[in-house]
Amino acid sequence: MLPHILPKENFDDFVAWLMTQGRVAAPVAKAPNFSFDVLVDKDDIARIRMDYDVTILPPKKYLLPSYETLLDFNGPAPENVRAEIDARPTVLLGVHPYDLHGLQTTVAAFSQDPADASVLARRKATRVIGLNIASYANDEQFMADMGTVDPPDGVADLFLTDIGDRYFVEIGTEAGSEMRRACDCFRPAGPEDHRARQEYDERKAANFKKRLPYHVRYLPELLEASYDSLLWDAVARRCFSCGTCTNVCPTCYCFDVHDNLNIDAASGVRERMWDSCQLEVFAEVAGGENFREQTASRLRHRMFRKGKYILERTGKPGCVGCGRCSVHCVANISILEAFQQIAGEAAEMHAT
Amino acid sequence: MAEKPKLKVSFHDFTSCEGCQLQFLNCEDELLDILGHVEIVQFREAIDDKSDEYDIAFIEGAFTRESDRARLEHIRKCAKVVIAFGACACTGGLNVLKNYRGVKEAMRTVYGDQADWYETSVALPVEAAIKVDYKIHGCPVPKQEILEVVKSVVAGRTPRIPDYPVCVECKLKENACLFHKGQYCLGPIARAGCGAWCPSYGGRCYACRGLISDPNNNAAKDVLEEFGLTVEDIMQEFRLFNGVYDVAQPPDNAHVKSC
Amino acid sequence: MAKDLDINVHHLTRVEGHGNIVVRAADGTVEKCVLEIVETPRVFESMIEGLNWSDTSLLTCRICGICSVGHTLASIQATDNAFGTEITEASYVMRQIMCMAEQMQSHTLHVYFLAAPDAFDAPSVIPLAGSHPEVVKRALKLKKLANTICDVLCGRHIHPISLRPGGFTYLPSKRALVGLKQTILDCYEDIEATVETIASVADKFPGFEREREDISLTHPDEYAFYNGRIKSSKAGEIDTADYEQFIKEKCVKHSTSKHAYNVDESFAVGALARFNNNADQLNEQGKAAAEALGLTAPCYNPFANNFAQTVEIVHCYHEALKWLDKLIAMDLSEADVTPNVVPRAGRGIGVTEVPRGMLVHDYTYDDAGVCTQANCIIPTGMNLGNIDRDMQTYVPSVIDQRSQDEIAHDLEMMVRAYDPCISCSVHLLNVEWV
Amino acid sequence: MTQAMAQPPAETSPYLPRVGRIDEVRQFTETDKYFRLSFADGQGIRFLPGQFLEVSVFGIGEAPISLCSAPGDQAGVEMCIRRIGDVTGALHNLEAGATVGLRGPFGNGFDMDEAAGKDLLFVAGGLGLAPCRGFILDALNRRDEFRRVTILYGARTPSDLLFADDLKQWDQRDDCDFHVTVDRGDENWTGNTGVITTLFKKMPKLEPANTVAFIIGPPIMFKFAVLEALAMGLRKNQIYCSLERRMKCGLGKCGHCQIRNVYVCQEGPIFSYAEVMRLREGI
Ligand SMILES: Cc1cc2nc3c(=O)[nH]c(=O)nc-3n(C[C@H](O)[C@H](O)[C@H](O)COP(=O)(O)OP(=O)(O)OC[C@H]3O[C@@H](n4cnc5c(N)ncnc54)[C@H](O)[C@@H]3O)c2cc1C
Ligand code: SF4
Ligand code: SF4
Ligand code: SF4
Repeated sequence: MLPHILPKENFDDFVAWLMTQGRVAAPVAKAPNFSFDVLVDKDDIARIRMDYDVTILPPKKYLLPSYETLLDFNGPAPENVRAEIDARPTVLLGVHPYDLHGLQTTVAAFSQDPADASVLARRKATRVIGLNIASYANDEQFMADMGTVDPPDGVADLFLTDIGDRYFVEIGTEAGSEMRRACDCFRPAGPEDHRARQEYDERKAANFKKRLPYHVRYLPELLEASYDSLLWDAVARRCFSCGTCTNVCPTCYCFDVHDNLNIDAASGVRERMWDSCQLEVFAEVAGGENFREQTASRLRHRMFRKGKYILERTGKPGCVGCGRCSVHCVANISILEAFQQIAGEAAEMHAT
Repeated sequence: MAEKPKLKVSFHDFTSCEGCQLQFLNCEDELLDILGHVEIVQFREAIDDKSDEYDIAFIEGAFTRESDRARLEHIRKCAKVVIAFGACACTGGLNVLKNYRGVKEAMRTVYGDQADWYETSVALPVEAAIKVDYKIHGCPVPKQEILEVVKSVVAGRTPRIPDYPVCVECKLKENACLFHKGQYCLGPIARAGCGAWCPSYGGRCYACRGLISDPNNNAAKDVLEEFGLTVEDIMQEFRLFNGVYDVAQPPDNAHVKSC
Repeated sequence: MAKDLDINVHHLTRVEGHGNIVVRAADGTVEKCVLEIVETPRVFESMIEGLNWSDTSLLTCRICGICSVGHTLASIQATDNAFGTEITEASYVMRQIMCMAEQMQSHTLHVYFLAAPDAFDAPSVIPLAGSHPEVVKRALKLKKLANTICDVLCGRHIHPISLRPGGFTYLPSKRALVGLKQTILDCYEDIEATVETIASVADKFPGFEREREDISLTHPDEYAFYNGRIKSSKAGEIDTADYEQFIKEKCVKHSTSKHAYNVDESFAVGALARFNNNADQLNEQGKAAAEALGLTAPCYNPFANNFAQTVEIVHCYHEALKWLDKLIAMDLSEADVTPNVVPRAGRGIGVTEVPRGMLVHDYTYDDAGVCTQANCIIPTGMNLGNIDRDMQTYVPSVIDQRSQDEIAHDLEMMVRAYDPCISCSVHLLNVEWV
Repeated sequence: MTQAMAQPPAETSPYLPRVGRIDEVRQFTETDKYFRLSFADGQGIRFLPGQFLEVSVFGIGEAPISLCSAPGDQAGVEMCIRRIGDVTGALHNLEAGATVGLRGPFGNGFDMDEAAGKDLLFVAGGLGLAPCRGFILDALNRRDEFRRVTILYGARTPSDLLFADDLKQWDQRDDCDFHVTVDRGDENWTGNTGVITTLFKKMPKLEPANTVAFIIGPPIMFKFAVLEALAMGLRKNQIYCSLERRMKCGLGKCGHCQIRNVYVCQEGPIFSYAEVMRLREGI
């Protein structure tokens, strides 16, 4: 599918057209940060910030909302229980490559047998328009190491690269190609456009320096080797166990389920909400036994999920190197730094 | 299932601003429904009846004078479920600030030579006098938690009252963190359940809902100190709502400060 | 027929805070007739001292949950004045709207929940929900309206969050403001109906008058709430900085709250005092409401305070709309309201009208912005002497016509008409002793 | 060892439970009740020993409960539930005729075919007898396929003993060896007293290389019983246990039951001791 051009002067029309296809979520300012937000009306197009660096929460929230109704019931008997999946047509606009990878990991996790119907139904109802990045947004990012600088195949329907007064549009899926045909904002890309796109890539290659002292393929093993390292205890001394790192992570998906009652104390809904393995009670069972009582064991669990477990289970990266967890951590705990340190830790552990 | 008799609910106030009782009345959308399912037998702020027959007693306000003890014990005797309602009742709230000033001196500042006309002592949580079954934290209490507790007690289950930090809810709201704006915040050690109310409106969290049961105080000190705050500054922040606890000790094993 | 009375209404209901009415009469002569305040002393002033400027309003708004927006407004005015902070036009307009919402919220609560049951002969608003559901639903709707205004502008009504010295820490989106305007417009008929409801029960309020001194703010351009100069109906106008000239306080044994006096032994503040002092400046709709209720200035019937409150609900509703239109037209960005406070040593006085009357916060800060001295004078405290005096005049006038129970009921109504906020009044201070 | 769960059609929510009707409730002990349930849709259920259901009382919540009846294709199921919190408390308040929500079966379970031709050793402590009972019933139903069958069961006091009818039956059968002990006896107790490991001395000798052991009970009992089994000469991969974790979905998603890279609700709850050791965070 040949690439096209979206002139920036057509951008507003393009978004307006997208809004006829479903609710559109796009990056907007949330000073001093950014966030994905649903555009309510055409006036909101002016709020879109295609120059955003990185959002607080990843676009995962549109596949796995922080609160979601799984069932609604009417009294304690299961006869009056209904499950309705809210899967509204949605367009995610301006998703950076690392977040495209994040969406891919989320979908992979929820597709595993037994699959989770609601996440998959929402994925099916969602169109994704990616947006290229030319450089790191901060010192905590390490997408070059995690292989998430470029978009994964088949996630973005359209993928935009900013080449001055226009976007270079790559078409990633059949649905993308239909969008290109149905919306008259595009024109075919010419030689000039291709050259500009090439130059963008060259700049990109120069900007994205690797930040880990080893190849990422060794990450799972290095982690395993550092299982007993005191590193985790040392880092945990600063950790508040506040769950910020997992809440902002594009590849975290742990959740809690609970019943929410109406005032009659009989009818209500069963809800799912994001949970965090960093919270103290996460692995506590009735009766009080807690299988990850120590902050250090929870912190290590997260690092292992990110660098090893999710990858092992889904085949997709459990960390996309977006740096959100580290940037938002009040205690400045950096996953990049931890991943850098384990190489030395592993070497030491094995020397003895 | 046979129609259960309506639970009887009562409200009692001690030393407080009565905002938490008002917060109950502020559940405008639910109020008439609530009244369909429970019977309010005592609510001095809004009704005349006074009854000693109640199942659930909401106690608002701190315990600040010995002569209130008998009233509290009476409520405990009458009620099946006693709920400490709001920061003043749960932790003594900001009334505790006066403990630090020395109660005698505080009274003298206000009432001068006539200070001895009035009775008062240190401010303490209701728990210092009687056992409480549940605590609805906050200054003021969040509406959703009032409803959660009322509904849970009626349904016979344990109310879900969070024991994790305010940051959790703050991130779910996608607020820009105050630390990012160069300010600071007690969110990482304060008990959630308010929906990160203050940070959502640009204010820092003062931990009005008390601390989580196992806060990492070392981290709190380290981090706040990195923001140029001394231990004394931090103590003052804590004290506004949690003066009853020594900052070094989490609520569970904290000794109650007396002056 | 000379009569004995022994009335002791213990823990008066449907008022905020704890008070007892005590009347003793032998042979037709009243020996004792007072409102005892038995609320625990809260010593707020002593707690404010030592606090950083950024925390003072957070503490003082907790003097009272019912008028916590009012306390916040007085407190941040005091802090702004102490530091010479200028607030932006946008912040000023937002504060005005908050101020209007505060009166509406509290007056609605008072008129519908606390006073109306008396007029409808119900023991409380709860049975009223059965007998007059439309009245209760309307009350809840109007109360919610005021709460919604506060929620949108500063996070919540009780202990507001973003209403801070120097401005606001949060700016609602234009969309939220436009939505709020619609919510306000949706209550238009409920406001009209409120006047009708109160007018329909007007005859239930006893006719009783006692001439008195009224004190309130006054402002050259508007019916004063947010700011202005202090006006006494008997002693003229002074600057707010000179408030001590009019408000003198003394301790009395039967009350943990102090009593205030000026020209007379006592004076009145509150809705009726404001109405008496500034009725000409009500907006059109407010004037129309006063006419519908047959209220004309000056009115010395304390029971008529409920009418004045109703008039103010109408006035504030329309003022809030006017200010909100202005705010929407301003097209703001966050920077237009962000506080910019530079602390410095000094004393600042904030005086504002809260639902129950004039409220004074007076702080002195050192150059680090730490409060070294504080004084708060609460309207209920100012009214207490006047309440005693009204009761002492009323009881002898009816002692021969009404039974003990009826008199007790009348006195409860009278006290309630003042809407005393007892939790507020037992707060603090450094007083001039008399 | 793994049994694939029938994948629900993509449109149906895996959280929507089936309706289960309580046919019988019996009080076992002060805290434990026995429940027999059938499915309102008339369709039965197929499961392996060691698998569990998610049981719902709407408005209160959901809890994982082991199936303790004989596995295979069944019209109904049996469970033994200890009142310990909200959901279990609400279940205890239900009577025969009431309905509950049932999801599952979940978990790997254990196919007893794998133990065919071997000596079987069942060691159950306290409520651990509930999951263990499924294995025992399966073994006894297909008695010919196995060699010696030994059952050791320990409870705290005589009044804590579960499934009294079964115990009597097992005791009377001569094709299995059944031993029971209590930590503290009472005046009527004539049997063994002492912790469960004391029973190991009373049982007949098994052929260690040809034995499969199932040790199910609280972690502390598990640790000591494993030592005994290892001392008998069993290897780590011949010993199986059932792990308890908090669970919110049963689908290997919510993360609560995760031990390292393993989800107990999917790859467990039945693990070999070798696997538990490899996981390091298992017990
Ligand atoms: C595979 C498996 C099989 C089981 N089989 C049986 C069986 O056969 N019989 C039996 O009696 N039990 C069994 N259990 C244990 C049983 O599931 C728990 O006892 C049960 O979940 C308790 O639920 P509850 O609502 O009664 O307890 P509660 O303590 O009220 O717990 C309520 C809910 O909150 C969660 N929770 C627990 N602690 C906390 C906390 N500190 N903070 C927040 N939430 C918390 C729980 O996970 C639960 O979902 C089994 C458990 C597993 C994992
Ligand atoms: S672990 Fe941190 S860096 Fe990695 S994807 Fe999650 S938030 Fe981004
Ligand atoms: S603003 Fe406060 S509550 Fe919110 S994330 Fe930051 S520290 Fe936590
Ligand atoms: S954010 Fe903090 S101070 Fe504000 S309501 Fe919540 S717990 Fe209280």
